Amino acid sequence: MTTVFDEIGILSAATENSVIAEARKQGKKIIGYFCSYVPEEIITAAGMVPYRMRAVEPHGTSRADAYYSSMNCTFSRSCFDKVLNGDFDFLDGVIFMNNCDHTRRMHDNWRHSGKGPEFIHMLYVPHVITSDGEGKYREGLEKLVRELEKHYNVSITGTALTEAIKLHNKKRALLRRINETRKSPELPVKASEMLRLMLSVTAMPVEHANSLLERFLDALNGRNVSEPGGMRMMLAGGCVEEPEHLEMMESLGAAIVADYICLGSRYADRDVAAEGAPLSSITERYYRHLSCPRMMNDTRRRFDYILDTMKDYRARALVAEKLKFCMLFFGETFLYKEESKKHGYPLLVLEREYGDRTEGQQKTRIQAFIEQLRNFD
Amino acid sequence: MYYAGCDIGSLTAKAVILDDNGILASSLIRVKGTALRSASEVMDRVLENAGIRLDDIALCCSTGYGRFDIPFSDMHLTEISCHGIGAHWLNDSVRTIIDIGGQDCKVISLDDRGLVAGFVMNDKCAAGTGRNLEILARALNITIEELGPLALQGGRSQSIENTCSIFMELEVLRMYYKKMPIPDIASSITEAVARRVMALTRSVPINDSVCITGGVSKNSAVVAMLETMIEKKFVGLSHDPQLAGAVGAALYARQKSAREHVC
Amino acid sequence: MSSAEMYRILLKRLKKAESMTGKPLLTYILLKYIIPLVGLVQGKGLKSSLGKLGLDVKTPTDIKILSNDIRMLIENFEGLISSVEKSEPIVWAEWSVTWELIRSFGVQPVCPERAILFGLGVNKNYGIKFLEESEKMGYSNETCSCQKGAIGAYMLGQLPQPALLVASSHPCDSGVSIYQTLQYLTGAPLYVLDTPYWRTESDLKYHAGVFRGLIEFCEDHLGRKFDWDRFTAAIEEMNRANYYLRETCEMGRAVPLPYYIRKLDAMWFSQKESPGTSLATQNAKMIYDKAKKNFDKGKGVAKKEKIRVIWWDVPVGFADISSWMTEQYGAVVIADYIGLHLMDQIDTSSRESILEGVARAHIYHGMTRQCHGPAEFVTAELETLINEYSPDCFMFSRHVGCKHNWAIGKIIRDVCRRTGLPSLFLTTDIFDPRLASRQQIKQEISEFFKAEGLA
Amino acid sequence: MFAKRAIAAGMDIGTRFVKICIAEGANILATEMSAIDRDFDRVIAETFNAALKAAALKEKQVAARVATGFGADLVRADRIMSEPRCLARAAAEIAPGTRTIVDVGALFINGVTIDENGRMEDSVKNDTCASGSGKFLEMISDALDIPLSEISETAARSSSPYSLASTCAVFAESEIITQVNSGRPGEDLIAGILNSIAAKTATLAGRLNASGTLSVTGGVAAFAVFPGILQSVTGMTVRPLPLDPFFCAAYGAALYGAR
Ligand SMILES: Nc1ncnc2c1ncn2[C@@H]1O[C@H](COP(=O)(O)OP(=O)(O)O)[C@@H](O)[C@H]1O
Ligand SMILES: Nc1ncnc2c1ncn2[C@@H]1O[C@H](COP(=O)(O)OP(=O)(O)O)[C@@H](O)[C@H]1O
Ligand code: SF4
Ligand code: SF4
Ligand code: SF4
Repeated sequence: MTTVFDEIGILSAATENSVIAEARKQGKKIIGYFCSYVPEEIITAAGMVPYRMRAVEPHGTSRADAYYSSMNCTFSRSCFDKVLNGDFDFLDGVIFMNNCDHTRRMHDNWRHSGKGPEFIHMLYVPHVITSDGEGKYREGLEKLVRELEKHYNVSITGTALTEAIKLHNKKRALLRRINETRKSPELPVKASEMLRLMLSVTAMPVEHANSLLERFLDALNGRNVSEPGGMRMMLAGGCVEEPEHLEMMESLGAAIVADYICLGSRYADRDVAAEGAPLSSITERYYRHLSCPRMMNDTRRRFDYILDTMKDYRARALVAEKLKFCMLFFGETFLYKEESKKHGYPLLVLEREYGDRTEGQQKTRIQAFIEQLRNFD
Repeated sequence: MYYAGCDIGSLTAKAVILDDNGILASSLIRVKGTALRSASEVMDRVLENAGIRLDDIALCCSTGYGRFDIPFSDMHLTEISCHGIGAHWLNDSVRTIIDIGGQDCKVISLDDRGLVAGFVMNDKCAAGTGRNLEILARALNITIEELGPLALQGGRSQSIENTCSIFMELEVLRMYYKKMPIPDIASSITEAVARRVMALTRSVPINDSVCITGGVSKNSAVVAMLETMIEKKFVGLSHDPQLAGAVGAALYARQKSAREHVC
Repeated sequence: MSSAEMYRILLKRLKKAESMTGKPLLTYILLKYIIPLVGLVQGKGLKSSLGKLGLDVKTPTDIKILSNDIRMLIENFEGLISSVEKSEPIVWAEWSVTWELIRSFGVQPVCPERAILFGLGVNKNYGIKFLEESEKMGYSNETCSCQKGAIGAYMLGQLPQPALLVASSHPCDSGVSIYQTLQYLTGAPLYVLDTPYWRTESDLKYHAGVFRGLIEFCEDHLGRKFDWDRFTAAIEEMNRANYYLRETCEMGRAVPLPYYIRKLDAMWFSQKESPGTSLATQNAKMIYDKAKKNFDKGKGVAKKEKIRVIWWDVPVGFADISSWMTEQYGAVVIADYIGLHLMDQIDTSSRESILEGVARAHIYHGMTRQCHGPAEFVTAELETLINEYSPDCFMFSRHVGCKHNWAIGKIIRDVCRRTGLPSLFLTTDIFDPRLASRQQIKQEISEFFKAEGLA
Repeated sequence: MFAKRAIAAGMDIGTRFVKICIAEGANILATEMSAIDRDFDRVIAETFNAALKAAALKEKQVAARVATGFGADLVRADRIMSEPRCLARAAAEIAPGTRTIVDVGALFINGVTIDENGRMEDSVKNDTCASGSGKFLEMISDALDIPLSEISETAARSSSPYSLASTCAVFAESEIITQVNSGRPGEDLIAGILNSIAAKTATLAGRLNASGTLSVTGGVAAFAVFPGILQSVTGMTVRPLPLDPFFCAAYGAALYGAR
């Protein structure tokens, strides 16, 4: 009989999974969004389904390379190649934000290509966390709400937002409890399975996601996937979105117990305050949740999160990944080297390209790193 | 008791058999179609040299690219750890290893116990590897064995700018067509490949006693060029450096079985 | 390399150059007539290094402009070296930030991204050492060379320790990433001028507030009061210079082209070196007067103007390429990212109006104005130039650091295709000579002109 | 002073062959090709004289020499033009309306797109990691004792072409040599190499935003089977230009000389 692990295996591998297809049959609109500063609550409150954009089932980058170039991030190029290939035609709208040079230009290239959908929105998010900045971010969210209401002639009411906040807080709480289980010496869930779970629950209506998360949490008790000699490690990186890549690392003895990746524990960091005006609480949570390297005055908090999490989850080492040409995570991994010297934790930095299957040298690097850690035992 | 180490590289397969007091026999062949065929052939060869049979081997450890699917090996270890253990055993003063094989180039630093303290390796590019030397030698219609000695006779070498081996081949063709003396071209080649290797070592400290392993250690000109660039002499190893990986693997198998017996 | 050694070396040379260009007329005659006759090695050295800087010298006014530039550089370097020696605070400010604001605290600003330019100014290998130092620490070769240069220069002690850092969140990820790294390595506090994506009224209001925050931040951390009077005077001086520069650029529509782009590019730099002093305004006026004279007489800078070029994005570090193009093919550059000055006058009637004007200037600053925000900012400016400045072709240097430019290759190519404008796409690094050499770029440009039947 | 249409010589100095084309305006008078070896200057001179003889011309009648290709700067010529520009110029002359050309030579694949009024638009020069392996095809067919003239039928006989793993041409060679040593059937290897060259050509064409018909030139296009393989890999209609594939670049250079 299919377990919840088989279920997320199928859901995470599909660009348009069966739950999305079902929601569309019931007339629900699907809104794609790009990253962690776009509040899912607003989309849910509008009666639509938030769909975190991804590049699963990639076809390479040759079509996108006509717009981009060989000097651009392969995740953006693989994602845009799927756009040109029609893989995202099921979307009713897309919400971009000014996250990095490569994906903000996809907002331009998408409109230039003339591909649908009609509603292609750019949300402005400041690059700093300040009180003025929060006001500016709030202004951006109000504009997003107005334009959603106008384009789809729906009304995003206070009660709808409050209801959505409750549902999404539940989703985050479930994810946090699942993550907590990874502290136990008998590791109940692998990082590749967590990534498959995240790819699934960020591409379905929140109610469906919550029931899936509950079943997933139940399936964890008594489960033990840890292998003898497995090395407990933490994974940090930008667009780490390929479960097969994590499976390769796990097959070499890496027991990844914690992470700081966009589609990881950051997604469930802190709830939206239940009291107060809903849009203000949403603004406050999304603006001040654990940031990513685009926030220029929040570096120390990110590094402390990594130190505390490694202690909390008893991770022996940090594996940091960046995609070629990603300046945001290049700077971050550059500073991980300084941090690892200062705080004395072993660090392995890997540079990859999205969809790169020739993993010969990567395997040697990871296995040699683990052998090195075992020598110290 | 006999222990075996089997290093299936990208171009050559190496095997070594140890007994309790040292290296009993070794073998080296060019790789075959699959890792499995290379491993079985190189093992048959070394067993023959040692005059023993496969079941006499207590434990066998495999390493190198083809380390994973070898039925007769009991464990596998990366070539980085194996080169570390092997080189240290062959000369315990060694603290840094520059391993230049067919398809990769690694720099490994060891702590005083001979354990790997850090390493760096090239990504999937042929520049600064044994293959790089081979295609440049072919452009001059000379064999890889002749490249080293010829380069040592070479006088002023012309620097080859490009980092891609294919482009380097082009620059060599230009020199060749313009009748530059073969020894001078040969020394330009070894200088360029040595510079690629040095570019890799910049991020790893090369402390006092450093040795060179892998097949390119047989290229006397590359060895001499690297020594001038790192301003240090390579320390010698008591056995053929190209076999350092296989020796390390056999040692690991011996240590593993010693530990199993004890606990 | 002892600390700030680079600036001491350059200061010595600048002082010598100043003595030579002190009397414009005499130096003009020396360069024009005596050197070619007598073949003074020293003179030839000066001429070729001036040529490399693209400031080749044709008239006495050119020499006057050059001596003002040299004076501004000397003032700036002397200020820096004395701050280092007296260990007074130094503020690192990213190059699109208005330096007048920092100077109005009575402290010396330094632009870390320009360390590579000065390093290469000492000599080619001196500058390349900065790049190699950061590459040793893991920076790859397609990172922006001015960011890499800053890290390398600091690690080699060529950038004095900062009291605080002022960065801007635009135009690109390199800046967003490098200033977090510099803040970590130097330990100095960092203020970020967060820049909006568009240019609506509320965006400008928000950005003015960010500048007000900068003044408060500097007052707290430097423990010095902000001298509004000095700042206002500096802004008025800048307004005058910007007036002349904008008027000159408006004349770019004229055929033949009355101005010489390298002078306008040089103003983009010298406006930072010692802004607010009258020297920058004098230069702007001389450039304007020269262009106006040409404009009125219908005369061009090229003997026989044959090809009008739009050169994007930032001109390559080998500035002499544009003078080579003019001599070889009669090709003149109408505009590039930094030479096209479109600054508005800043209303200095109140502190509020000044801050809004400064915020607007920060957004409309050359190179950042085109690179941040949606692609429309890039294409709109290109289409205005195509419609109004009658170009014959378009060249895109595609500096490897600007990944956002690389990401809109087709959008820009489609503008050229739609308007039938022949286009050449290069691959360069504005400061790193190791990527595309001067020779390669000249070869590609010659082939382009011949193949398009322009030459 | 020159004849209405000056006589010009295009000299394509490839990594493997020198190709010379003498033309009067657009009309080809003679084409000569020979393998380059260490005696470079002699080979160039002999090939040039052979072309002159074939065109019954004296050297001074050739008004201009334009060199192209990897070794363009190693020969005496009035001007140098890059291969993509020469290919675009040749196509504009003999096959107007051509929009994309890929030239697959001994070591490199070059790509060029042309806009509707015949002007070169964008060119992808030798993208290192996607370098072609025409030369390596020769090497392997030599190791298998298969004459180059039989490459096409050999490839056609293959039922399961070998698929290459490594993207780097240098590593691809060692991979194939290992296969030769282990006795894999020659036709599978030859077909496998042709497929890998076609795949690399397709990625290059993709980066050129190529659509519609793809014209293919260069020595590898001389193998009759190659255009068909490229067609199945790219899904585009692939047609050689109406000229011997070896001489397209040289002809384009001659056209630049005639102007
Ligand atoms: N006798 C020799 N003289 C010079 N170089 C040699 C010799 N033998 C091997 N090599 C070099 O060593 C390389 C193979 O090294 P090796 O360590 O055996 O490769 P791997 O372990 O990766 O299979 C060849 O590419 C060649 O350049
Ligand atoms: N009859 C032939 N003889 C030799 N090579 C041929 C022949 N037919 C096709 N080829 C192919 O042509 C390639 C050389 O093509 P060419 O375009 O001349 O390369 P380049 O311009 O780099 O010299 C050879 O590597 C080979 O694969
Ligand atoms: S790293 Fe930051 S900007 Fe990039 S996708 Fe993740 S959250 Fe968005
Ligand atoms: S990996 Fe980096 S460059 Fe690529 S999309 Fe994510 S943040 Fe942007
Ligand atoms: S083709 Fe050149 S650059 Fe590419 S991997 Fe091979 S050697 Fe390196």
